Amino acid sequence: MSKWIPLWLHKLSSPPTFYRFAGALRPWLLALALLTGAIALYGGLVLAPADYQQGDAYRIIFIHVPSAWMSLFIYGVMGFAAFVALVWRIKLAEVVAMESAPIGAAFTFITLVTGSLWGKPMWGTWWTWDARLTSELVLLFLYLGVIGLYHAFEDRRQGARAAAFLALIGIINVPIVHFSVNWWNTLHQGSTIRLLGPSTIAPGMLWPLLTMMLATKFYYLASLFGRVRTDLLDLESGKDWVRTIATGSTLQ
Amino acid sequence: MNPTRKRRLIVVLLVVAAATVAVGLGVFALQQNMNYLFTPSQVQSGAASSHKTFRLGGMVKAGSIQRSKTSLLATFTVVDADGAMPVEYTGILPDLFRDNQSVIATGHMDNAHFVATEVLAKHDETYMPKELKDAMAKAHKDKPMPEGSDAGGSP
Amino acid sequence: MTAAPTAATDNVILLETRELGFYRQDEPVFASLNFRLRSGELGLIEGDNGSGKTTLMRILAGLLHVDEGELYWHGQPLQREHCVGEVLFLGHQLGLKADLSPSENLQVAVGLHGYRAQTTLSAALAEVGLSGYDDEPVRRLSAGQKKRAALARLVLLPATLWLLDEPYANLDRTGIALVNRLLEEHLARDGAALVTSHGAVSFHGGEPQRIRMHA
Amino acid sequence: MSRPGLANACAAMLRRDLTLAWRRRGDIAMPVLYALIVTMLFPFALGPEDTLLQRIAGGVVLVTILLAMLLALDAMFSSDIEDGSLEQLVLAPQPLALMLAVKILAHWLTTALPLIVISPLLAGMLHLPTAVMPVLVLALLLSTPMLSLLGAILVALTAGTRRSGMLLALMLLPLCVPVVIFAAGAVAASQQGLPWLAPIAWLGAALVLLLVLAPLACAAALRIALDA
Repeated sequence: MSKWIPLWLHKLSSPPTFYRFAGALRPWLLALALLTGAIALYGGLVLAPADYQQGDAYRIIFIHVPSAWMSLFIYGVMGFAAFVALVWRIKLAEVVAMESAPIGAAFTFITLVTGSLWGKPMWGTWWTWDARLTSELVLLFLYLGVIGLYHAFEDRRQGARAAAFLALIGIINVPIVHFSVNWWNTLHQGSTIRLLGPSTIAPGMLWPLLTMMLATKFYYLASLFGRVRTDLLDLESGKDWVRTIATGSTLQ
Repeated sequence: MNPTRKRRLIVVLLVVAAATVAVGLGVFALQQNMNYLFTPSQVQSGAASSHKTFRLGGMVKAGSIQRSKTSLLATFTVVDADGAMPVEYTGILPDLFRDNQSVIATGHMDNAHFVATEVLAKHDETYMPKELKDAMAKAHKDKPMPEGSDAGGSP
Repeated sequence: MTAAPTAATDNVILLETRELGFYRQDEPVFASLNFRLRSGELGLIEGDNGSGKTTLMRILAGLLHVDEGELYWHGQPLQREHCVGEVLFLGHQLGLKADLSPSENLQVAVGLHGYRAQTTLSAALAEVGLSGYDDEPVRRLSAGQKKRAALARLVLLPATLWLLDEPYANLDRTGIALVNRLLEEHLARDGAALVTSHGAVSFHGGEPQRIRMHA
Repeated sequence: MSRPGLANACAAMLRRDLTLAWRRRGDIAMPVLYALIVTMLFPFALGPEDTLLQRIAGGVVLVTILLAMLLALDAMFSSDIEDGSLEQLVLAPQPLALMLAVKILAHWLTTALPLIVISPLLAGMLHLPTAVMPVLVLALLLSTPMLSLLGAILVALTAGTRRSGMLLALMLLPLCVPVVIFAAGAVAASQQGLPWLAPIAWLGAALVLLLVLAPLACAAALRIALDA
C-alpha cells in the first residue's frame, strides 16, 4: 500500500493529471468552504455567548484567528512547495508555491486589518509595534516580495525559482510570528488554542472557531486549485493536452 | 578525503562555530534586561530611575479608578505583588480598562506618581461566557483573575 | 610541439553526451544530442541562429541545468566538482572589466585559475598581439582587441577542455590565424576544444569532428 | 600547472574590486552626499529644536545610512553580469561562496565604511551627544555588514531581472527591521544612560550567523539567477 502513495503523487504532479484532479475537486471544496463558513459565522455571531471580559467585541476572533492561522499555514505550504520546486524542479510545485503567495498575502492582510479593528477598542490602540504585530507585518511584506520577484522575471520558471528561494529564506519568520507571544512579553495575548494542554476557551466559542478554520482551509484549497489550473494552462500552452482543451474537445 | 566532502565539512564546521558564537552572544544578551517595562515595586526600588520615559506594567487595583466629572482625567493605582503606583492619565481609556485588568502605561514619573501618555489594556487568552466566569469566580473566591497578571514579568 | 594527433581514436574520451536535450518554455531548443569528444580532438558545433549552440556551451560549462539526457566526464556522470578548473569558457560576453587594463584583467583570471606551466603574463599579451597596451583600460580597445585580450586567457590559464563560443567573431585575418594556432597547440598538448561557429573555419590541424545542432 | 591558493584568489578578487571602485571614486561619494543631504533635511522639516532632534538623531542616522546603502546595493553584481565577469567567477575553480564573500567585503568597504566614517558628523548635525557616538559607530559597524550580506542575497536573486531597484527595496527593508530595531535600541539605551550591551550582543550574534550563511545563500541565488 505504502508503495502506491509515491507513485500516485508522482502521477498527480504531471500537469494534465493535476488539472483534471483539481477541476473535479474544486466545486466540492468551494461548496464545503461556503457551507462550513456559513455555519461558523452563524455559530460565532449568533449562537456563541458573549465573553465575560470583552463582551461581543471578541467575536472578531472568528475571522481574525483563522486568518492568522492561514497566513502562517499558507506560508508553510509555500515554503514546502518552494523547497520541492528548487530541489526536484517539479513544475507543479513551482506553480503551487507561486499561486499560494497572493492567497497568503490576502489572509495576512485580513489578519492585520481585523486585529487593528479589534485592538482599538480593547487595547486602546490601532497599532502597536510589538513583536507579534511587527512580525506579522513582515510576513505580509515577504509575501509581497515573493509575488513581486516572481513577476519581475521574463522567464516565468526562472522567476518561480528565484521567488521560491526568497520564500525559503523568509520561512525563518514563521516561527517568530508563532512564538513571539511566548518569547517576548507582548501586548498581544498568548495562544488560546493549544495542542498540548487544555485550551482556554469555552466549548460554545471553540466549535465555531474550529469550523471557521476548516472553512478557510477549504477556501484556500479551492482558490489554489483554480489559480493553479489557470497557470498550468498558460505555462503548458504549447502542449497537446492544452490544445485539446482549447479546441473544445473534452479531455476525459 | 575527496575535495567535495572536505569542502562540505568545512562549511558545516563553520556553520556550527557561527551558531555556537551566536548562541553565546544570545545568552549573554538575555541576561541583560532589555525591556523598559517595570512593575510598581521595581519602580519603587529605583530600577527605573535612570529612565525619563518608561513603561509601567501591572494590574489596576480594584476600586482605585476615579474619573474626573469635567474632563477626561482619570486616576487609578497600578499594583503588582508587593508594590503600588498611582497613575494619572488624560484621554479615552480602552474598553477593557477596569478593575483587576492588566495594563501597560507609557509615561514618566512626576514626584511620587506616574503621568501616563498612553494606557494599553492587555487582555488574556481566555474566552468564556460571563455566567461561567461568575460560577468559576465563586468557586475560587481568592483568585480574582485566572491569568494575564504577569504583565510585569521578565521576557 | 608539432603535428597534432588528429581523430585520435586511441585517446581517452573526455566528454560524452547521451540524448542531451534542452527546453525553453517547454519548446525544445535541441533534442537527443549525442557526441563524444576525445582528448586531442576539436569539436566544431554547427547550426543556424537559434539552433542552441550557445545554450549547449552554457550547459557544458555548468551554467545551465541539464533538462534531459546525461553528460559524462572521463566516463563518470558529470558533476561540477569533478571538472572544476579543467574547463575554460569563453562566451559572448568576454568577462573583461572595462575599467581595468588587459594585464590587470588577466591578473584576476590568474588569481582565480593559476598559471599554466611556462607562461608569463607579458608573454601571453605579446602572443595575442597586445603588448604595449598595458596601461590602456579595456574600454578604449577596439572590439577585436578586446577579443584578443580575452583570448590571452587561453594562453595563460591551465585547462583541459576549452569551450569557445564564437571565438572568430570580431577578429581580423591574423586574429583568426591566432585562434587556430592556439587551438592547434592546445590539441597537441592533448587538450580538447569545442568551438561554435556559423561560418566556415579554416582549421589546419586536421579534420575536426562536426556536431550538427537541430531541434 | 599550478592551482592558486584560496588566499591568493581572495586577494586577487579584493584587489580587483577595490581598484574598480577607486577608478570610479565618484560613485563612492554618492551615498555619502545622499546621507548628508537627507540628514540636513530633518532640521528643516522638524524645526531646529535641540531636544527633538537629539531624541530622533540615532534613528535618523541609522535609517539614512540604510537607505544610502540601498542606493549602492543594486550595482553590486550588475556590471559583472553585463560584461560576463560573473560567469567567469562562477566557473572559476574557487568556492563561489568564498569569492562572493570577498566581493561583499569589497562592497562594504567602499559603500558602508565611508558612511560610518561620516556618521559622527551626521549625528552631530542632529545634536547627538558626543558620549553616544562610540555606541552609534559600534552599532553601525555591526549592522551595516548585515545589510550588505542580506542585500547581496537579494541582489543576486534579482540579478536576472531588468528593473530591480524598487523590488530590491521592497524585499530588503522588511528583512532589515530587526537590524534597525536592535541598532536603534542600543543607541537609545546609551543615550538614556542605560546598559546598551544587550542589543549590541544580539547584533553580533546575527552578524556571525549571517557571515557564514549569507555567502552560501548568495551563491545559490546567483546560480538560480544565471540559469536562464
